[in-house]
Amino acid sequence: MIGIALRLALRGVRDLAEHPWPHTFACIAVTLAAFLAGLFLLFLTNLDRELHARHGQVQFQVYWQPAAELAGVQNAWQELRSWPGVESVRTYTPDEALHELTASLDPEAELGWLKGKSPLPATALVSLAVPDNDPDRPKIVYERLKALPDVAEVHYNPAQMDMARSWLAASQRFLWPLIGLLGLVAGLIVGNTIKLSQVSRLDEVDILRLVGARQWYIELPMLAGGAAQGLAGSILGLGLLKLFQLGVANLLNVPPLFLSIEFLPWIYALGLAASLTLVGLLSSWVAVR
Amino acid sequence: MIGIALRLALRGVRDLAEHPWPHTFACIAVTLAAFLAGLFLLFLTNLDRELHARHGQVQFQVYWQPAAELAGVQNAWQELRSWPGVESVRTYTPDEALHELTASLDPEAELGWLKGKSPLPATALVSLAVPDNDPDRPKIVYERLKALPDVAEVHYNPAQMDMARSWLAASQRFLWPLIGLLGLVAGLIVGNTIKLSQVSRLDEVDILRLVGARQWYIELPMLAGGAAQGLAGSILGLGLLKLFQLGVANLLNVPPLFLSIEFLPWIYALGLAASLTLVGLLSSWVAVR
Amino acid sequence: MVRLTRLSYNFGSVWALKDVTFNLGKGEFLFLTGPSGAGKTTLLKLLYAALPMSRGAAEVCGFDLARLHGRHVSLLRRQIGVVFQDFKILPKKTAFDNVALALEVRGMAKSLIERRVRAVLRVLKIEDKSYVPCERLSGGEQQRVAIARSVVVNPSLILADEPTGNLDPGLSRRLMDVFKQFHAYGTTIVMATHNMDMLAMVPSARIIHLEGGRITLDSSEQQPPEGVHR
Amino acid sequence: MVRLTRLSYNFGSVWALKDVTFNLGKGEFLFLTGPSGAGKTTLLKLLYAALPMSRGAAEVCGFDLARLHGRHVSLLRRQIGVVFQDFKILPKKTAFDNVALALEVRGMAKSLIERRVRAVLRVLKIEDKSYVPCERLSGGEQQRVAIARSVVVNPSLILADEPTGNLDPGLSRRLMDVFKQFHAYGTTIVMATHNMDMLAMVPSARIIHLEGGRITLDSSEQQPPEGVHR
Ligand SMILES: Nc1ncnc2c1ncn2[C@@H]1O[C@H](COP(=O)(O)OP(=O)(O)OP(=O)(O)O)[C@@H](O)[C@H]1O
Ligand SMILES: Nc1ncnc2c1ncn2[C@@H]1O[C@H](COP(=O)(O)OP(=O)(O)OP(=O)(O)O)[C@@H](O)[C@H]1O
Ligand SMILES: [Mg+2]
Ligand SMILES: [Mg+2]
Repeated sequence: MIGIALRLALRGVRDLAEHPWPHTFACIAVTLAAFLAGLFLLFLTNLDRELHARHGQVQFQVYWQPAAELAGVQNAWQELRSWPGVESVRTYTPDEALHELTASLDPEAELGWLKGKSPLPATALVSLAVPDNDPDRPKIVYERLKALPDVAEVHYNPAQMDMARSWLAASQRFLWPLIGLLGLVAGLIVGNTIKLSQVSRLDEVDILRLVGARQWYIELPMLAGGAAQGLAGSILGLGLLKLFQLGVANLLNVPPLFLSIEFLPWIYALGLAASLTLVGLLSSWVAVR
Repeated sequence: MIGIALRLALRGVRDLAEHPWPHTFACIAVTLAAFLAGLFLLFLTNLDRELHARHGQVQFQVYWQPAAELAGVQNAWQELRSWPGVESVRTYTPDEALHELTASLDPEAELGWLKGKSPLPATALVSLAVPDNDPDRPKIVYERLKALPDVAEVHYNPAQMDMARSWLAASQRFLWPLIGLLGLVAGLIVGNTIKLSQVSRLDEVDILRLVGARQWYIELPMLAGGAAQGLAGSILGLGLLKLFQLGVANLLNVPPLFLSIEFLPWIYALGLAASLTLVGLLSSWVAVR
Repeated sequence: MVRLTRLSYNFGSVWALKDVTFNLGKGEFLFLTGPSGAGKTTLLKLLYAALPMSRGAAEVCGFDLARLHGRHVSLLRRQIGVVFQDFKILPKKTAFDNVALALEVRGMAKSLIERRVRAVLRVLKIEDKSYVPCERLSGGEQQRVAIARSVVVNPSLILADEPTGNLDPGLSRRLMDVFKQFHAYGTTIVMATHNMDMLAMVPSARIIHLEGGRITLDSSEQQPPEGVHR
Repeated sequence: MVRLTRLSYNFGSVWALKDVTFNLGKGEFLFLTGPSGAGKTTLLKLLYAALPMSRGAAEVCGFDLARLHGRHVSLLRRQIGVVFQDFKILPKKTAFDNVALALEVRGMAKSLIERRVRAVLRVLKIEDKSYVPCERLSGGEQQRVAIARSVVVNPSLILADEPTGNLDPGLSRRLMDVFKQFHAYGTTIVMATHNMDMLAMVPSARIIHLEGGRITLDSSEQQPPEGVHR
């Protein structure tokens, strides 16, 4: 029984060669649909990752009093880095701050004479990750920063905090529906195309019926053929996508964007291939009926 | 001559009805490919617009001396708004600044007793648009801001400036190739599908040849049919896209994201429809050969 | 084997068969004649359930056609060998594969299939074209493939629709020999034909002449309708 | 009208025609006979340029087939009416449209097309099926549509491949009458057939018998090759 089923399935795949053109075209179309869907997914996942990385955090700008002892400040910096949630601390001594500021305005300015006499305070830019389950953390950290010795001011943009939260909420709300829509569209394209290519085999189905074949004897090879096309197409499409990703991976990874484009999480890729295969199977089934 | 050509073209469109299934499937597939391509374009154009809007500008934070006369400062604010390239100016009197700061930290704080005694300086947040053809504008504006009477400090983030410029450069470098790639893929899907559906008419082509039809007599109806499918599919696809856009237009347009999703620029939509129609035409031509 | 009672069939407003009634016993040889469009093909199609029953009653190989569906259709068809007027062979498959198909569908073992298909192709003189795709065969060769597929399954009922249309007189005679041989072993045969020479080759055969969907002549009419032929 | 000199044709290793040489004058009526697979269809296909010339020389209606390409193919075909062994009609189009197609391709005016198609369909007794899609016609009706399409264009050469395979004797006789009428008006006719009754119906016709791709009998052999028939 299983032997026969296997033989029939194999035959279905082999028989694709009997109508090479329709099935080649179909396979190309499936490949491209898979590629397009994958590209979209790639885009979305990378964007989401990037936005999470950029917005899921809050930055505090901490100003020390100009009169503060540099050694004490540097101790504080050291301590800061070990606080929970603190992802990075960028620090500027008064001289560094001055250098940074003026250099950015006029790279050729001669600043040696200002050394040690900077009018700017020592500052630190503290990046804090905001986990979904601890929305109060920024407030606590703000209080702690203010309580540090010699700290004059702590700035932070409360809107940024809200932004992070809304992005997270929005992406949760829209990313999955969007992926669903995408899958639906890609699935419909693939299904249509495979159904279209199976039309060339309907004569065969007719004849098989007329010589007394059972329904499953007719269907199994067609289903196997359709699934094979879906699978082959989606593997090729994902291959193309990988090549594309390798090609562009580091194109945007230049200062100051630092956007490195990563491949789809493998579970997405697997899901894509599996669902296109299923679509191929189903649409063949519809075609035979 | 033109009459005959027109009649043949019309017949080509009419004859689609003779193989309703392949052509319906093809039309659906074209619709979906157009929709998917349009969706991608929509995404890209909106993202680009958004990023241009957010990054194509530089913000200066101007601090007046705490001792400055408020009336003079307010005059300066008025003047600022008329400077070339200045898009918005958000101003804070010392009291407002204090209120803003404390309110964001502890909305319930009672601040009446601080009125008029704010330790903070008057500040203005100046947003400046940076046109591609005037990269030096931020520097000039910076100098002008510093030269305003009673201005203590002008902060600005030089990295932001670089970011804006790199985004512009990157989008110029990648957006069009990406759109081109997208067009190619959508075109291939559409072309393939239409070619596939025209396979069902190859018998007809054969017979026409055998009864002595000229090449153009055979080709014209096929080309017209293919073009009609491409056009119909892309119009339907764009219609779907418009519906989608109307559905989601204001979903993200909530504080603080303020992302309103706009439809494709009409020139893009027109280009999409035109190129898919062309693709339909060409792939029919390939199918007849 | 076949019992038809007031069988009628219409395509829309066209009545292709009207009140056709006859019984056919096991082992009978029946020629269906009649002008083009008389309804011969329609009658054969009804017999192997390629058209749905609409009016009247029909029993074929013990199956009541009016209450036949699903897998019973395929069971009925497995007892019947059909030569289609338009051949209905798969153009991309070889002659051998086309003939073997009818056996594969019945789940026969590969080696047995091989032997039987070869034998049938040899009898019909197309063994040298066994491995040529059917689209590359001449009209007569294709017709022989169709005939081979109908007889290879050792059916208890053969329905042949104009099986000699593309055959030369020599091959037609050979085909009739094959059919007569099956007939001798007890197979029931119904053959629709325009070729009057064929009728002469089976003098014992019954002849039913259709015209406009009605039986206008039945060579067994003298006998009681449900008589010796059962 | 037709001059063939040592014409040979092979499908891969199969030689379907070998050294076929004959001349056919304007207004001749030729029967091509021979067993199935003899090469009759192949010969006809070469004559209307559906197969490329490979060896030998051939001239049809003043066109040299070896140097024929592009639009000349369609010009040649417009002088020829062909009845294909497998009909080659469009199944989805009506009988009328199928026949009209041959005239439309030649750019004829609509009203004239209408008149001529009707007339031809009437002669072949399928005027009542004029507006039925061809896939719904019986075998013989389809064959008559194919015949109608070949003669409706008033060709100077008619090539008919087994045109009576699905016709009853009455219709076959009528077809021969139509062909004889065209013949009387000077049309050259080549008809491949297995039906020996047809031969008897045109006693003046020339008969060429093919076997294994070679001419084994030419009823005009006694006469000089380029003689009275031109
Ligand atoms: N699918 C169909 N739809 C509509 N009419 C049909 C269909 N099939 C057959 N007919 C009509 O039914 C009548 C009988 O057709 P049938 O095929 O049974 O004739 P037949 O006796 O086999 O003729 P032939 O000898 O030409 O094959 C014809 O008039 C035909 O046009
Ligand atoms: N496309 C093809 N490819 C390969 N072989 C072919 C092809 N067409 C025909 N043949 C072979 O060429 C030979 C002659 O075929 P042809 O169709 O000319 O025969 P025919 O005389 O018309 O026979 P019939 O009376 O059966 O129609 C046959 O052996 C056939 O198998
Ligand atoms: Mg029939
Ligand atoms: Mg032939």
